[in-house]
Amino acid sequence: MKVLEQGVNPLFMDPDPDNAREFFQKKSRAMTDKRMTEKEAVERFIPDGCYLAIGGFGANRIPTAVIHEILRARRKNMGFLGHTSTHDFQLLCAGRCFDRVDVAYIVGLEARGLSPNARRVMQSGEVQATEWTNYALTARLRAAAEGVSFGIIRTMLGTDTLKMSGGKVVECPFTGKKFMAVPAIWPDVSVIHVHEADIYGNCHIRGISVADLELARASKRVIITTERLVGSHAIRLNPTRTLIPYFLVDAVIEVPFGSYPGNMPYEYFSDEEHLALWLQKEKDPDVFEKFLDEYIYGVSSFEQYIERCGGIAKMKELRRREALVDR
Amino acid sequence: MKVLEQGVNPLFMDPDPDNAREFFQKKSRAMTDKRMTEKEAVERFIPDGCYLAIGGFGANRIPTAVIHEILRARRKNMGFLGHTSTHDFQLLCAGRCFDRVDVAYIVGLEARGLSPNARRVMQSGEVQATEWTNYALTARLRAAAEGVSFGIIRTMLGTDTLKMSGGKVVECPFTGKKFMAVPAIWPDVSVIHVHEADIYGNCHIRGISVADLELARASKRVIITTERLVGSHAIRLNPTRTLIPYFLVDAVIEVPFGSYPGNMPYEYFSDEEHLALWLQKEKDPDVFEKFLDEYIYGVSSFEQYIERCGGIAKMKELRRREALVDR
Amino acid sequence: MGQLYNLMELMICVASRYLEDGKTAAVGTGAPCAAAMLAQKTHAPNLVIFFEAGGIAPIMPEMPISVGDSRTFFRAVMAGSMSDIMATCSRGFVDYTFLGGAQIDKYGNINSTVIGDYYKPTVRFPGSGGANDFASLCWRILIITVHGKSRFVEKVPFITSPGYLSGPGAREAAGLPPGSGPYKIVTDLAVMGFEEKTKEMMVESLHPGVTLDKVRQETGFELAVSKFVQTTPPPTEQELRILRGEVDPLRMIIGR
Amino acid sequence: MGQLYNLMELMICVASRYLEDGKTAAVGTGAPCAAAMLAQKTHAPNLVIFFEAGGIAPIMPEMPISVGDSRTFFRAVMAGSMSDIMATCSRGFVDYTFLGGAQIDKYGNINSTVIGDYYKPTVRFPGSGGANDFASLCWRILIITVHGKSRFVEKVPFITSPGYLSGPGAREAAGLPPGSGPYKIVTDLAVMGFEEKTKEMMVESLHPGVTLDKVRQETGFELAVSKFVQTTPPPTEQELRILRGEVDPLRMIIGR
Repeated sequence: MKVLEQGVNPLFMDPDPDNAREFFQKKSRAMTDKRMTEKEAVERFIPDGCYLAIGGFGANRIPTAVIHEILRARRKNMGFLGHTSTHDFQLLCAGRCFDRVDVAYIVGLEARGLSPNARRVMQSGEVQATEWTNYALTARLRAAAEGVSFGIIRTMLGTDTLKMSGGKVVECPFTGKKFMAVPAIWPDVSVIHVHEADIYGNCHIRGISVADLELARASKRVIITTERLVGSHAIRLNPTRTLIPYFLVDAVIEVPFGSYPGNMPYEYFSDEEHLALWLQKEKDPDVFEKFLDEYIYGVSSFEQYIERCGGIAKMKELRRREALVDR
Repeated sequence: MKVLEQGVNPLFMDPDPDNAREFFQKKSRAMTDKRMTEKEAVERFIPDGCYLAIGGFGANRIPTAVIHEILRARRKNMGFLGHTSTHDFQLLCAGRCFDRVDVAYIVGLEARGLSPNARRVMQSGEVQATEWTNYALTARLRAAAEGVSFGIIRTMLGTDTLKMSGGKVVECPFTGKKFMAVPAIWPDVSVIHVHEADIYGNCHIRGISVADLELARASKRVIITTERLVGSHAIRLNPTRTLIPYFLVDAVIEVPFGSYPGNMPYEYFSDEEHLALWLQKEKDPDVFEKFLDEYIYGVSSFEQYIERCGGIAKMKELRRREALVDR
Repeated sequence: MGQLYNLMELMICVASRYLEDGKTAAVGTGAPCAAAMLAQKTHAPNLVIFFEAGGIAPIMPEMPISVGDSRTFFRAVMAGSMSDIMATCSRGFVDYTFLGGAQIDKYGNINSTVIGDYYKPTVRFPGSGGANDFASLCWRILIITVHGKSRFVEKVPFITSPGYLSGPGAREAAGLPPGSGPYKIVTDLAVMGFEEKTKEMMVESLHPGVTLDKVRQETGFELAVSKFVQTTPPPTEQELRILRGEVDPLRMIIGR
Repeated sequence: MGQLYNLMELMICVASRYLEDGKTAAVGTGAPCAAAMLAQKTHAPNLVIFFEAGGIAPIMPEMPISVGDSRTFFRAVMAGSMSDIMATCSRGFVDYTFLGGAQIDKYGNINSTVIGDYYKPTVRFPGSGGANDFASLCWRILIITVHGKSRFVEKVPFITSPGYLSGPGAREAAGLPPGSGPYKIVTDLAVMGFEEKTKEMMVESLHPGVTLDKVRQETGFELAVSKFVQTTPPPTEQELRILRGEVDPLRMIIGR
């Protein structure tokens, strides 16, 4: 395939679908009880150096409990898919967990501002980056989900985002027009927070799915955290709702308020005060270190973290915020 | 893009995404009441010679009322997307409506057997055909839905299906491996039967969506027939369920039992006796002609067709079959 | 023997034995679906069934008549889309597929498109449907068909779905996923596999009362024969009871 | 004048006027979203808003803080996926997009990635996010940003999202969809469009009390000037009342 132009930065993962097929051929299709704790899941499926992806959208429907556990387990030298990442990226930067990242959106928290610590990390030159866009990374996951080595899109063209990427510009064999070819990516492991799952890993998500349909299919291992476990009959009663089927999933962890301090659609809103506190504490590295000890390293479980952040009273307040009562 | 091998048959539609963009730029995004009759919809959106696609799966969730109207309107020289087509194809062959067809599955009715009349039509040499597979046609619609000129799959390779297609074998720019490139297809018009729609065309489908998500997005015009109309609040109350958003849709027609004699999941089962009657009557062209007059040409509306097929008593029986009572 | 079971029952029972427990299978309607359902109710309760139109792991109350009818996702784990099912096969998640076809050749290539000139065919068949896709993407291809000289030909006039194409290495050279290909062919006379080196069809077991000569008479090409040809174990009482009583009580398939 | 409205209010009100009724717009959070919501509540009640994470045509009870938070699909027509939203833009269904950015040059190219060496940047910004995608796929690009010599540069050191790239014909040559590109830039000083032939940024209207010299002082390159430079009509009482009372009562954006 004639390549007209290409990015200069490295691919962190192998784009060969046959290597992925070999892995998936061996993956169990058995409908077994996959419940475990965050600790077990990180222990078994998130080793040092693996390439990680996080579901949801930065500070919306994120698997906070598992990310905290990754920090407590002191994971290092990981690769990360910086796709629509905000608080998740901020957390992993706090733990200095990764040394390479595919970038679409990082260091920012959208309307909230930029993360001082994440910028320190990315400006240190210690993290290898390859540049993409949100759609380009979605398309890379989509190609992987389709079991092919590349996908075709019309973005990145003509920009430095392309020059600093690992993508290639190709000519369409039917129209002769230029398109962007982006390589498939099969992350070693992804962690996705959902509304409901059964013990086998069949999942429901309410509201936008962002790129989680593609992510769950592209990932070699999938860890699910769920607001609540439901019986399998609840899945089979309405199979139209299933977004992630069980055979993709390796671990299921029930974590109520699991997206806190992020927003969980239809459940609770984000804790903007707490997220603002992060940005403030990050300004001074020493202050930030104490902050991390207080909220993550010095905490034994996600439940304890919730307690330190205001416990059930705070959760009730965030539920009210989300429900938009009186509107 | 280096082409290693390619099919010899023609593309019936233009694969250039910029021509599709020009059309879609002009398409109205207004949320207006799109209700009309089958007659009006065929009159306005399904002219002689246009390229048509039908949603659902052959004899499951098909828009029978509109297909009957296409026959009564004596439409000719159309193009057809023969994707998972069974009774829909059988109907259009009965009306001799098309002269070119992209073939994935035609002339058959799955476990029910083959259509004698459809075979006569396809063996006459009067219909131009280009060969594909079900996934290849889904991928062509998917590429169109993504606004690019081609899609990448790993099927058709090495076969005569490829030789008699309009596809091309290309080399992956990342792995050097061979893949099948299939051209995007934007049908002029598609007709899709759904469970619920509002007057603007926002649609719910229960059960498998087959390729209708891709089809609705790829088609320049979309005609919806729906088992029932629902208020817009029913759509906005649970936007997660919306599969087809209103701005893709040009016409909304409420047609209870609209998939008859096909199956409508969760509503009514297919009328196997009636479908068997078709295969039997088709054996003798003269007998078949009378049969068509009795059930389609001599009938003024879909309601009247339902009456001739047993009316409400038959519908109740098919509901019972579908509901699997006592199981 | 004929009194104990008919040939369709024999084919379905024998075919079902090749589906392992805990594996995934993409099946069509008719005999393949019956074989998969029988396997679930006997030795492979954890067999996961996929249908091309979107159904995943249904609890089928009866035989579907279409791969897209409501039975194919009744109480299923997921009612998805064709795109998702085919993508799942493409990723290597589906272990078996189960196909039929008008004609088959010694490399397991299937014709279900035309006989005669493509542009003015003597006989037009449905075409690939999802068969070419499954035969390209699933790991192991199983085929159920009745034997006969006109069906088992040296080279099919039209390759709709890929077997081993022109022989060893041909699938890989064409770009098809390595390690995939035809596995077993179950007919009314015998079970055939494929010779490791040549990729040619090879008789592995003869059904009760069937001779190798009979199979050769009904085959349009030179059949290889395994060193260890066996007699196919006939359907067990349990297999027949479940097939007739639970899988196909309306005799939609076994009544043919 | 300054007492009647602040500069953020001015930018939002002016920007909102460029969104036509019955069109579609893909917007981000902050000022762009405020402008779109204001347009809906004034002259463009049928403006259809898309959010990159999947929300389509929500009835927003308040300003979203994230393009993926629950407000972006509250009582929406559809809560879909990023893939579907971007594909919809790619098909040509989205008329406007609304972007910000750290730096912009005379061809409307935006930098939101780095300042300094890419591999050891002086300043690391978030990167494209969905901005490059929207700037590539939507028909008309609107930009809201504050004026300043360091923001308005001759050539951005890093093109994150495409404007007219190197000038006339460059977008098409790169493979971007014909007919798309930067449309208007609204700052705290003026509104700029792009000169038809040269595709260079051109002053079209000056905000009340702002001189052309002032704009030039705050711009790092030679600005073209329209033959028909006007004075930007100031925010109307109605615009301000709705912006303050209904769009951003918590002053999340206009309070900055």
